[in-house]
Amino acid sequence: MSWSTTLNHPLGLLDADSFPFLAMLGSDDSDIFINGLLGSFAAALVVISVMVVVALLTRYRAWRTLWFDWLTSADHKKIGIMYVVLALVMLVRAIAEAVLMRAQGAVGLDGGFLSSDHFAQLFSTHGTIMIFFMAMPFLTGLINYVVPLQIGARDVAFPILNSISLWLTVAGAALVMTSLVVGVFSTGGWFGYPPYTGTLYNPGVGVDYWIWSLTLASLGSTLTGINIAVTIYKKRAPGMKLYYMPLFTWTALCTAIMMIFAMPPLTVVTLQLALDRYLDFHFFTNGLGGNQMNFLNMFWLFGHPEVYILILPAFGVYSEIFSTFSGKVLFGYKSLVWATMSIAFLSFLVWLHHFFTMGQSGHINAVFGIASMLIGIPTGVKIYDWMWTMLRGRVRFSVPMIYSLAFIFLFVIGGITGIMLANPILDYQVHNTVFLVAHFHNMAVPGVLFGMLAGYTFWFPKAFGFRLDERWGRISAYCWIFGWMGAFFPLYILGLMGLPRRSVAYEQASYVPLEIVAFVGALLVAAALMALVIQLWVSIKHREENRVFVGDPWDGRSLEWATSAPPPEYNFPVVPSINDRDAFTAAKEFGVGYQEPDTYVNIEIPQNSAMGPVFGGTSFLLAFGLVWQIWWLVILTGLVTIGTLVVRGFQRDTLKIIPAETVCRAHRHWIQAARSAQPIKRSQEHTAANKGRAALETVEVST
Amino acid sequence: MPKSIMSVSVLQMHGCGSQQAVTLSVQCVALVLLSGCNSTEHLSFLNPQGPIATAQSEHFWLVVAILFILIALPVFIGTVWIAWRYRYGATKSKYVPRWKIFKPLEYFSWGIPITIVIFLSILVWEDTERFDPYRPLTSSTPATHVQVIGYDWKWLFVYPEQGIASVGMLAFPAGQPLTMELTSATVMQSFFIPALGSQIYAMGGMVTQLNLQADRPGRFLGENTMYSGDGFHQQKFAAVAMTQADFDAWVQQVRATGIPFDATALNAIAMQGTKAQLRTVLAPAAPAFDSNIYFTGAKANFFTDLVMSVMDDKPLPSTALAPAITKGQ
Amino acid sequence: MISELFKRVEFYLDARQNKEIFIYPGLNLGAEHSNVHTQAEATVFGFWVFLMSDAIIFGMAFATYATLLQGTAGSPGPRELYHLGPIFIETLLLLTSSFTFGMASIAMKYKHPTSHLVGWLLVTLVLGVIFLGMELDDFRTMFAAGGLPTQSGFLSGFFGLVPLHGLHVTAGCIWLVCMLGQIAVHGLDSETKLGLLRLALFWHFLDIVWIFIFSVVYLGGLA
Amino acid sequence: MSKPVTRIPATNALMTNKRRDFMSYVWGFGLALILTLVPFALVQWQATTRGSLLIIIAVLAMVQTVVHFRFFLHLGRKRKREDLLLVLFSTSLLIIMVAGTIWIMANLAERMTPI
Ligand code: HEA
Ligand code: HEA
Ligand code: CUA
Ligand SMILES: [Cu+2]
Repeated sequence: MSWSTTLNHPLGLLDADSFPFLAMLGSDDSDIFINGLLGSFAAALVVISVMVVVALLTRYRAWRTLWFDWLTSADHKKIGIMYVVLALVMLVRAIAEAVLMRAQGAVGLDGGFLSSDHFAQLFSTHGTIMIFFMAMPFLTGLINYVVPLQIGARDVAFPILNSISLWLTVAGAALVMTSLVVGVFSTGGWFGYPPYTGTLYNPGVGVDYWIWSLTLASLGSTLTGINIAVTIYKKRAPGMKLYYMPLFTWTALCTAIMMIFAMPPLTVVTLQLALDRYLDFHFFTNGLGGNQMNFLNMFWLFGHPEVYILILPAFGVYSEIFSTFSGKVLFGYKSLVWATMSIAFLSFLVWLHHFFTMGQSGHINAVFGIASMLIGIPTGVKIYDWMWTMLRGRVRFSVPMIYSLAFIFLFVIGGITGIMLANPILDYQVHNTVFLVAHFHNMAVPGVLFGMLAGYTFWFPKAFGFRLDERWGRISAYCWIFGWMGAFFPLYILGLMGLPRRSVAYEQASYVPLEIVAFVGALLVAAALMALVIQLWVSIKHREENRVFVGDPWDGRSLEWATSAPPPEYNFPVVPSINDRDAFTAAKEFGVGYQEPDTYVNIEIPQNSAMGPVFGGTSFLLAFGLVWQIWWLVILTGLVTIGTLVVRGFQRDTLKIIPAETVCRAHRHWIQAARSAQPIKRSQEHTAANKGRAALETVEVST
Repeated sequence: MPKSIMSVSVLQMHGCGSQQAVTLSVQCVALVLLSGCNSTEHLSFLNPQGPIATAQSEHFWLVVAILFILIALPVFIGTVWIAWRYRYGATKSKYVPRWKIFKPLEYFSWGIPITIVIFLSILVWEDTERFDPYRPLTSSTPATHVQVIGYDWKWLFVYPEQGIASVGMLAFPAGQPLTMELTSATVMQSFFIPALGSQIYAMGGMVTQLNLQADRPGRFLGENTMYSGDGFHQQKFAAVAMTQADFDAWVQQVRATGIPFDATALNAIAMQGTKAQLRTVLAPAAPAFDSNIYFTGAKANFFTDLVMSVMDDKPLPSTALAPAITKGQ
Repeated sequence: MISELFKRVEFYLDARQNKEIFIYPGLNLGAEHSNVHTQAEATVFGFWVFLMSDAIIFGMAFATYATLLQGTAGSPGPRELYHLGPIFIETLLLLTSSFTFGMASIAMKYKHPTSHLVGWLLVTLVLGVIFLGMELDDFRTMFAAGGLPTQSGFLSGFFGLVPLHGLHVTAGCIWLVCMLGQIAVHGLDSETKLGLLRLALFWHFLDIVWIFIFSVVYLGGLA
Repeated sequence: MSKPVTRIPATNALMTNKRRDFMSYVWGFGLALILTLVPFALVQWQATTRGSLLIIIAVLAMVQTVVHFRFFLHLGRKRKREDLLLVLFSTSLLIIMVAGTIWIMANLAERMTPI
């Protein structure tokens, strides 16, 4: 576009038709109207929620607090919480879409209420959001919150970079949300294969929204990966050997390494697609020497490691929970560590199993099929070692443990179907059917999300200082478990009955009963989410009697439990020194859990910085400008972004100091509370008596 | 007079009753669900209608049996038993909070999965090559040769040897191999007849191959499984295996009644739209004996010319199509 | 034997535990600041990790180029478009700039007068800019000969790879200017030193990428 | 090679270190020059067949990479071991990804060219 045309169209491609709401009003087709109504409703929800939030913030004069205490914060704990909040916001949208899709499925015999295009936008946004803007932020948030605490560090290695990663992810998420209000989203699914996503077949802005939101997310994740890996590698408390690290930290390390190496192929492949779309390159076109197969190849070079990026932190959570709630040390620690590392490495060797049916020769399929099955070995070791962890322990069936036990059952089923898919001969049959959809939801929900939910229940008291309501937690957990089974077991059978994924409607009456079961299951899942919200509400209401300031409500084993709940900004007044696994359990057993140090020192922590939010804002506008081809905006925000980096390079003195006295006062206060708190037995851990001090019960009992 | 197409479709059989004795009740329930017995079309490879699907079905049950009996069951029982026996408050079992390693259990944890994976790997290694979709099926009778082209949102089947083409119907003789070459005139698609066997992608400017066979006459669901746009879910077709005589009759029928496969026809096919929409465009010329659309005068070089034109991003050469003239050659 | 292997790996993994403190060549932060040293370790290690991630990006661009090599679709191919002469000179320029940056590192590490450091950095910058100019001229020649990226898969692969390196060099030059600015404003404080250290790694890394570009793309295309 | 640079170097150690660092760049520059000149010359004058040319170019590129890592980036067994491990690990993944891609795509291309 030349300068003159740019000036003629200061808003690029943007015009009144870009707003689906206006477009709907202009149309008299009833089908367009219904789908337009749904779309406008969703768009209105986005707009209204934003307005409500703005209004509330103004009403309670919370802007200052928000900006100084949260948005610009470089504290890993706050950043972690913001990641989780982002995940939850996005989750609401993605679940709503999931329920809509299942409702459509239930009435999808020869029709239904959704248009084909609308359905396609639903599965595309649902998949994109769930993977990139729900699961990834959720686990990144947990890692951010927990890992520095577990390794006895004051913060991550690069706090400001951490904030930038967060804001890049937020910008990506905001872009996806914007597509609801302005324009449309891609219909190409979460992996957007060309040439379908090329300009020839998809000239609109939908695919561009998808490309730039993914690019932002993948950049954010790469930086997060670097940050976490370096933190774990360089910032451990003195004495903490790699083999002393808690399992969650191990899985975080492996996940971080995978992010570092798996995100680049995604960045490359989306940018190449962008070049095809914007500058008429021929990377993936049908003609002129393009090679669409290479898109699949590179996408899955990222995509397969990605699914293990999702599952590994969940594995870490389960490891902590099995050990803590069995009141017992992890069985086979080294096996678990080596299994984690093997999974991470093997995950780079199997990407081809996502396109067994593209036509390559049998021996290639066989090699990658076998490589895929190999992953079953370390995964199995984990399952077995968790079982052995419970063996000879004392298992408490609290909410996190309910999730973990359900996880074992359902994950094994999902793993088995994974092994079946890894078998090329079988994959030729079930590829691209809803059998595959069942497989990956089996891994993503009982595998990843149950882990995230368990971790949420487990660490919530640490982060906010009070326990979550146990009863509503259980109700929610059972709804999740049975709802999930109802929603997805039918899909296995439907897949074997030949129903392709992404079908808005079907012609076989024999599908209907199972589709209805699946819809009911999805409703139960929605109920589970409601129960979760109620749980949060109830817990906040009763927060005073559920306070656990001392910080150790579950008789925890690793260092994050060795500080107050919530922890001080600097985590530990004195950096602990470690000489064993399960460092905090050891300390409690030696009776040195709550001791005062000899001296206190000044603590340096990073100052707040507006870098992150500024980066988020400019990169959002940059991406928005690219989507709508508003070139002046692109150039302007591009320059501001670079400028911010340059200016930051010139800054010095980015640390602030917390004086030793402040540290001392806070620490004494906490020790006082710990010493005066009644140590409670595990049978009382869900009662108001639990102030976060655990009684020593790990004594061998036999009969 | 050759049998009409209508009468051929009456031949479509109902395979469920005549299946080999199925004793396992689990399998039986699954079969009823899966085969779609209430419709005339076979939907699933679990009620296999050809050698490939049969092998896949056997493979499927073998793998399911191994994985569920050797892996899932022990884990399920073990987890329940352990979690209960070692619950908080239990008195009968020993509590050893520092018990963290026991070599035999470790060997077991690694050994069991390794053994099973080795076994499965042997299975995969041997069978993947054998069931390469490119591999022609051995048979005493010659293969029927069909060229498959994916359009938005319908499949075009070209019979180069017979000089005919169809949208919506893939007819072929039962009991002998069916050899297909596939390509796409548009986005990436995946061609799939579950009751007969493997699926394979069809891509622009490229040719993939697929070899299938039906054991006996029957009607099978055919589809595209790779999302391709608005009409994707309607991109279905009927794969119909016939006796040789019926097939010959069908070919004659198509030759006699099909519309010429010329530039007008091809332009209509290439437009985005489902089979039903295509019919409304071509309806004036198309006889209405069933819901499909048949063409005559398809040239043997059409397929290759089309692939090349997509590959070079050039219009189809005029020699690819017959000039719009004769009917039924 | 396996357990022996595990032990080895464990040993490597715990190399950090070794009491001996290693210092990056080119780094001299003043021994008294052990805090700064720990942070420097993390910063430089983090930058290494970033470079490795970037290496995968280049790897994918190379792999794409390789798969698109045959896709010339009737438009000009390597033999019509590549010219060895300018590439050879560009290679020498980059190589020399790596050497001059090395001299800058030495000047920084052994506390030569700041003017030496600045001088070497300026030479490096000039070499980098000349390289960029020549590369742009190459592209111009290619365009003139019909070698536009819109022409074929092969040319897309080329323009998805070589300019990617060029962009990195551009970023390196901008960064270098910023570092000169920081030296002017803050002198050689530890932050500036750390910045220069990372820039050095970046610069040498780009040189390695270039080895593969001239070998795979140009020499491979003309062999 | 000599011991790694330690925290508080003695003055004469400083001198030797400095000389060693300097020589490292000189050696690197010299070797790299040779390793560049040779393949360019071979290609310029088409010294052998295409096949062997390609092999020579590839081998020399590998060697030159090692030279750069060794002499410019100061990677070595006696130095920062973690960097070396990192680079080796990354290289192995890089090789898996690139070689895997080329293997798969070449096989596909072969099986999909229109007859
Ligand atoms: C992490 C990934 C993830 C998750 C969790 C889900 C969850 C769900 N998905 Fe999704 N889905 C995908 C990833 C995911 N999905 C992907 C990648 C696709 C493919 C898209 C494509 O085709 O390109 C897809 C496609 C997809 C389809 C389209 C199928 C088709 O192709 O025909 C459908 C249809 O019904 C569906 C349904 C559901 C349902 C009912 C759930 C439900 O299970 C919802 C479950 C509930 C939750 C997810 C909530 C979890 C809650 C928490 C974690 C709360 C934590 C709370 C607190 C801390 C307070 N999904
Ligand atoms: C968190 C996510 C997650 C996880 C953990 C997994 C785990 C596995 N996945 Fe899955 N997968 C996805 C998410 C996930 N997957 C997604 C999102 C897709 C589709 C994307 C799309 O197309 O949209 C997909 C698709 C997918 C395919 C492609 C299918 C196709 O497109 O046709 C394949 C094929 O091999 C596969 C295999 C496997 C295997 C072998 C495992 C293994 O890791 C499972 C290992 C676990 C066990 C085996 C169970 C426990 C083990 C034991 C108790 C021990 C004994 C076991 C043995 C000896 C076997 N997956
Ligand atoms: Cu070539 Cu698909
Ligand atoms: Cu996978």
